[in-house]
Amino acid sequence: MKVRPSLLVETGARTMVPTLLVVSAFLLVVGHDSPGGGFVGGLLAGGALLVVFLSGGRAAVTSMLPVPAGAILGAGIMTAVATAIGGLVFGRALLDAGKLEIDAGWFGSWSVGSALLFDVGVFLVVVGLVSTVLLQLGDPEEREE
Amino acid sequence: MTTVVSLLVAVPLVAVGLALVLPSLALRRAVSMAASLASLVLSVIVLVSVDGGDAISVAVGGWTAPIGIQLVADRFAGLMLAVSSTALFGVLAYAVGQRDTDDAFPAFHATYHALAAGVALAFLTGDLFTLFVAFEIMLTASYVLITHRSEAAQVRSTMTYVVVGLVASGLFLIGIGLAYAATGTVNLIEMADRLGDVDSGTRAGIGWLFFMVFGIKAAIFPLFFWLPDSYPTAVTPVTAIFAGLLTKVGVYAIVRTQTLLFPSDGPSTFILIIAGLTMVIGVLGAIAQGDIKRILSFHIISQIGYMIMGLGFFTVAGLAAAIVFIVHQVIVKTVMFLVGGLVETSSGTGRLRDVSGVLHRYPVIAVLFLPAALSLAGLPPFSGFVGKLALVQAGFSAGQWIVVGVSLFASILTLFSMTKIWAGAFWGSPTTNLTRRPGRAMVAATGGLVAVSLFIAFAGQPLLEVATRAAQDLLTGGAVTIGGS
Amino acid sequence: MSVVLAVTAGALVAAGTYLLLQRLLTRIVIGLGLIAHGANLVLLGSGGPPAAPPVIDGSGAPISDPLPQALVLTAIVITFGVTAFLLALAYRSYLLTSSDGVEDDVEDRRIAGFAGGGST
Amino acid sequence: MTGVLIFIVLALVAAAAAVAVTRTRVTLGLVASAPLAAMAIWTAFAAESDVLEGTPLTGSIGWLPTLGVSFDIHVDALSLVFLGLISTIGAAIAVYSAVYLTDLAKARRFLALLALFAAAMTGLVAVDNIYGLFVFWELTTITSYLLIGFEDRKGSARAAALQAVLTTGIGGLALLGGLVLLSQETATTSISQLVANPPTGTVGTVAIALILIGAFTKSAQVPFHSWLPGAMSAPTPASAYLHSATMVKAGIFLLFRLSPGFSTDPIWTPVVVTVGLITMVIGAWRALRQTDLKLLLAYSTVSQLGFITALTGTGSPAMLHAGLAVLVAHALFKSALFLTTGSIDAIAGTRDIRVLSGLGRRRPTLAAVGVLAAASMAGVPPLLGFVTKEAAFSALIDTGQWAALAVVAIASVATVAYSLRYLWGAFATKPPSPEADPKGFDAPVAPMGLVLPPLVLGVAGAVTGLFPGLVNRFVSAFQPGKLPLIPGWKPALAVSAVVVAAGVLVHWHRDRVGRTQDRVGSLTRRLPSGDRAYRGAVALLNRVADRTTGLVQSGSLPVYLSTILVATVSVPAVAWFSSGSSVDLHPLSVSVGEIALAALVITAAVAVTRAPSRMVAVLLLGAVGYAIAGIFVIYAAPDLALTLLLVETITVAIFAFVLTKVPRRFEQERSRFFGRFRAVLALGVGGFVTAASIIASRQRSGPSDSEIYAELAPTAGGSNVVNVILTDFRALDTLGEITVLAVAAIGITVLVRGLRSEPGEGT
Repeated sequence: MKVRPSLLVETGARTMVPTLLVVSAFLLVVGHDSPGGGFVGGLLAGGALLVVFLSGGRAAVTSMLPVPAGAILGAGIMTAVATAIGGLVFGRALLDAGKLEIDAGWFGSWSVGSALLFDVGVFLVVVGLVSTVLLQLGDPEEREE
Repeated sequence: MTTVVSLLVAVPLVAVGLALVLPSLALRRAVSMAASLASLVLSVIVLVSVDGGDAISVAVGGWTAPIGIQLVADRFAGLMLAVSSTALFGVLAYAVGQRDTDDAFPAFHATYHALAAGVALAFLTGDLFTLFVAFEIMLTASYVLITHRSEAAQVRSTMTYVVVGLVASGLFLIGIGLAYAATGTVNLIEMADRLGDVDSGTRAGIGWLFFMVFGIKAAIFPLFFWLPDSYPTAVTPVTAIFAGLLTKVGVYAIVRTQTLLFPSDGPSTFILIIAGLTMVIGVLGAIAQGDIKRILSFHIISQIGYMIMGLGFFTVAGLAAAIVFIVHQVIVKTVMFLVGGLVETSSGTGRLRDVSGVLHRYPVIAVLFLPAALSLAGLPPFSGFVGKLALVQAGFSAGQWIVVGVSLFASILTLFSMTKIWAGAFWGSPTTNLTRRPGRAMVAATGGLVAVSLFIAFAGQPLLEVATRAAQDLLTGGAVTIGGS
Repeated sequence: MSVVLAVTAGALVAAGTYLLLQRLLTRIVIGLGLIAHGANLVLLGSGGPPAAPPVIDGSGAPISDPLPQALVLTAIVITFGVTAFLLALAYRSYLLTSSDGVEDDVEDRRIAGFAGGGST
Repeated sequence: MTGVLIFIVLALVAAAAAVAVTRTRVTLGLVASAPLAAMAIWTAFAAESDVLEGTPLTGSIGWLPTLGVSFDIHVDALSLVFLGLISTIGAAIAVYSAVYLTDLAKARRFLALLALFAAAMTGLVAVDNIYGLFVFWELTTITSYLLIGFEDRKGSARAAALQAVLTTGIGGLALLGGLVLLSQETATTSISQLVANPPTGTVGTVAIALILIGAFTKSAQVPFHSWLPGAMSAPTPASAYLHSATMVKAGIFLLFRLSPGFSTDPIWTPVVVTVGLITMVIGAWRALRQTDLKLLLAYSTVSQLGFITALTGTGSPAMLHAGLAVLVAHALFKSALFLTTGSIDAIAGTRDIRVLSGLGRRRPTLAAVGVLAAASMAGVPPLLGFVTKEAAFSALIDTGQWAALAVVAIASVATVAYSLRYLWGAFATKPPSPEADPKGFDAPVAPMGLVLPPLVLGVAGAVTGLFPGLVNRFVSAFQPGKLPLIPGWKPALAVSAVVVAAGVLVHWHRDRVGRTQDRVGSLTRRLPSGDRAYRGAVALLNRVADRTTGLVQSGSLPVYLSTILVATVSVPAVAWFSSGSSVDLHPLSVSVGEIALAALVITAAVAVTRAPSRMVAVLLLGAVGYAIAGIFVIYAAPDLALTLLLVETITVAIFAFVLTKVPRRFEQERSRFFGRFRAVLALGVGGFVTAASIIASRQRSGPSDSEIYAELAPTAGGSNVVNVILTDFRALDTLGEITVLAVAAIGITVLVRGLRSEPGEGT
């Protein structure tokens, strides 16, 4: 299946991708209270990458990622592990959730828990995995030895 | 102490993260070795602590069980952690000493510590689903490690290995579903309690399903076929740590679930039959092989039979013997594969047909091989003898003459195949392919583990005592309660 | 668990098993996917009959058992990761052997050949 | 006192390590023999204490008290006899070996093994704990394996070592089984207590039978004897040590130890006496036919071991006394003869009787040693061999064992004959024969080191013959008895005289005897022999191993998976349904939507199995996933539904990428039969899952743990309970899960890009 991005696909992608990314970020943040969360958010962001890949190929995905996929994975794991041992550092249990209250004026009062940070780690790992898959398995012919 | 137990899971995970982001190999090596050493020290601290007092229970996230996940370090888990982190450290030292393993595969250290994290979590978790997750971490890491060289042989063997592993995972998940359906909990202690209300048929069905599912991982008869086809194709450090640890995690899971969830009040004939067949078919497989690593792979299976036999007696003595045997096997099996690797390094082959006379060219390899091989064959005064004698005595006390006779028969066959390696590879005129002197670091790492195996024999009595207390905990289920620490 | 769900799970596992016992890795991967679906349904069904979604909205209506849902979610994502790995394996296998078939172990066949008295 | 002994044993172990770095031959011999010499001196001192009056030296080193394993030292008169032999003969052989083995590296390795072996043997005879004894027993097995296979570049040496280790190894396991039985039956692990209160009943008899198997294999009794002649491929000093004073005597030692108590068991006396006598006769018969001096000595050893074994059978003090005396004599003359043979080999380059000629005239000293030792073996006065054999005859006559006496006498005739054959073969000047190789005559003069040790041992046999009190002091402390040089005009003397005369006659007519032996040999060739049984067993074992492995280890993934699935499902299924769980299908609350989606899922799943091409199969898999997402919606699981939809979409995309490389259509599967089996198996597994799920879920008696989650979720700061579980209550699972994902990503990178890449790296 040779990917031949048409103009239509490209235009579609150009409008779709930002939307998908915003929705994915939204799902990540609201996950604690309504359907969503790190997995769903990460997978949706992965879906956005898929769209990018289909329209622009590997190069487009690479240019869109700020860092290599391996670093995203590492950062995700580190974030999650850091929140996990955060509890230990503060003399509590492993993975004990902490909380930070933010009063943001007319935006309302938000409480950012370590659970959200943890979910960000999850999000990053999922994104890292999907981008690895796309970069490695997508369009394999390009890399014939 | 709860912090220390938590760290046993956290340290390897931190190492995974660091190994993924650190840019240079030297840094990765340093972090990796440091993390492995830290785990070793921590696990010994935990073992000493739980043996001296009560089991340690950690409510992860501050949520007491059954709301949150409970980590439980009792004597059995403590012993397994201590011995497995020793093996993990030794093999890591060997791999770093070998240089080409992690040089050719930059993510080796991340994957290796993921494996270590999975193993530690499997030993510590008091939660059935977390056990599943632990298995998945460990297995996925093992899938990656075994493909390491991704040549045709690895890919082919990895297929068998991965597919069988995934089938087992699927069945495990179904088992969890059934257990949750019947009891409404995944916390092991809570489940043990509630299984009392479940009718005997359902309990037996779920119990045997878990036995068989873990049996695939533990490589018991007739579920072991995948093992000898896949293990030998990996690079030496990978095969060695698989051989030392992975099947034993399966055995651990069997022992844990069978004693806690599905206790039997007398010897289990079915388990003993499985044990006997595993010993004999495994060792016959070893005799049929002509390659060092394949011979050793079949021995893994055969020796699993001994452990299962100890469980099958369902007595304190039997279980204690099984635990001692597991502890000894983790080290000795790891060492044997490392020595096999040294032979391969020196000659470029592990085929007995193609290499001989190692004793004359590189006597140090022979000196490392002998105590390990004799230990494997259960000869005194080496570590295997302690476990074997304990098993034989326990079997006779339980009146199980036949299976004990079978185990003695299997052990002479084990000796036979050890002499096959010795006479084939070490004796004889040195072959011309013996040209590469194995590196000092590799020899030192192997030697260190040989020393540990000798130490296990030397400290056989304290080990037996700890194992007996661990077995009492397991059979009376008294040591751990929900939420307690 | 509802009989419908149990039958569906069983059918998925059966179809998966059927595909699993073949030599083509693509079929095997699909089979494993079906078995994973079946297992997920068993796990989901173990929570009992459905009720309201487990999102607390203050209405106080009874909610579905959330724990199996969380466990299934974990299982789905793990399966996703491992399936991707298996596909990479199939791809590699094809690069190496121009087939995604799972061949028999060479060494085993050699020994079986000894036993049968045949030469290999 | 025992502390010193422990120190000496440790010194032997240290010596084993030390010789590995020793650079000269002289220090080599010194380092290896010094601890043994010290032990000999220690034995002499110990004899001056109360040991010979019946007060054993004791001490203890614990090892595994839980299992009853400890090294309780118990040195009594019997131990002292063995310690004396181990140390004096060992020291002589250590000196000899340092000269005999011309290659320094070999000599180092050999003496290291010899020292370890001596240490093991010392422990064996000095402990009172059955498991302690077993530990040393197996150590002698291991070290003797390495010694027998010492010339490991020769295939014959490797094969002989294997035969020895397997035979004695099986015996060792039988012994272990017997010892465990014994200790559990009698609740003690002390040998002296066991002898004081021997086991009774069937279990006791079974235990004793197992122990006897152990002793017989070690002491090369028929039918386990055939490893011993094979073990002659070891360097001659090793043979001299292993087969005169030590390894083979370990089994005999055990018989001596246990006989005073265990001979009350109904099987002990008949079995031990019969086996011993048969071995004595067969060994002697075979010895008469040998043309290799060393093999002659090997069969002679088998025969003598049978003799001693038979003497331990009745448990009567007189017999045991005579037996131990014979053992001492045998150790001295046999080690001297082996060493002499080694010297002959070193001088003449051969041990073949048909080749050697005229050596006696050229090497008179060596010949004298040979004569001294062989005469002792033949029982010629005034040597120790004569004195002790007289004691044995007397004991047999006094206890009225006429049948046994007759057998022993006949075998003794053969002993005299093969002793003469040895001397004639080694030293006589014979008419030139076609095989004769004259090169041996010009061999260099043997160094003193090759003559002195056998000379010392031979002279020791003469001195102790003249002054038998030296030996009897020890032997009679074990069991009372007399050992006179001049027995007086007793029937035993007449027996000796007849035996010697007949033996000379047999040697005189050696050609005729040889022809008779060949005729008998051709008749008995078809009879089962120990050697053939061993070969047959090993061949059978290899065949069974190949067959079994070929059968179970098919190498085929579908076969493996079928076996695994059948086993994993049928075992719980049988357990489940055999205990009569009833399937209860009552209240079913099913929605129409659920049925419709279920039908969709099942249809798509079945269609996948029939899909003609990979792409169709993948799309159908996606359809299954979407339909299941629908079921998730019905089951009020919005997070699951969302997740699955996204996962399925991405999965299908990945499949599509990969499938671009693989042929579109499925290749035909090969076997039709297997297809049908597959369907049956699939239905079985699926049926099990369905039935088990239904039954298991009817078992729930109380609410699940999740009841609490709804209450706690708000306090944990979230209202989506599933998400709170994933990120808080059970965040550890999630942490594990993302580790799996990261590792999978690493794996994908490695598989696709090869090793030299970071995960996700790529351009």
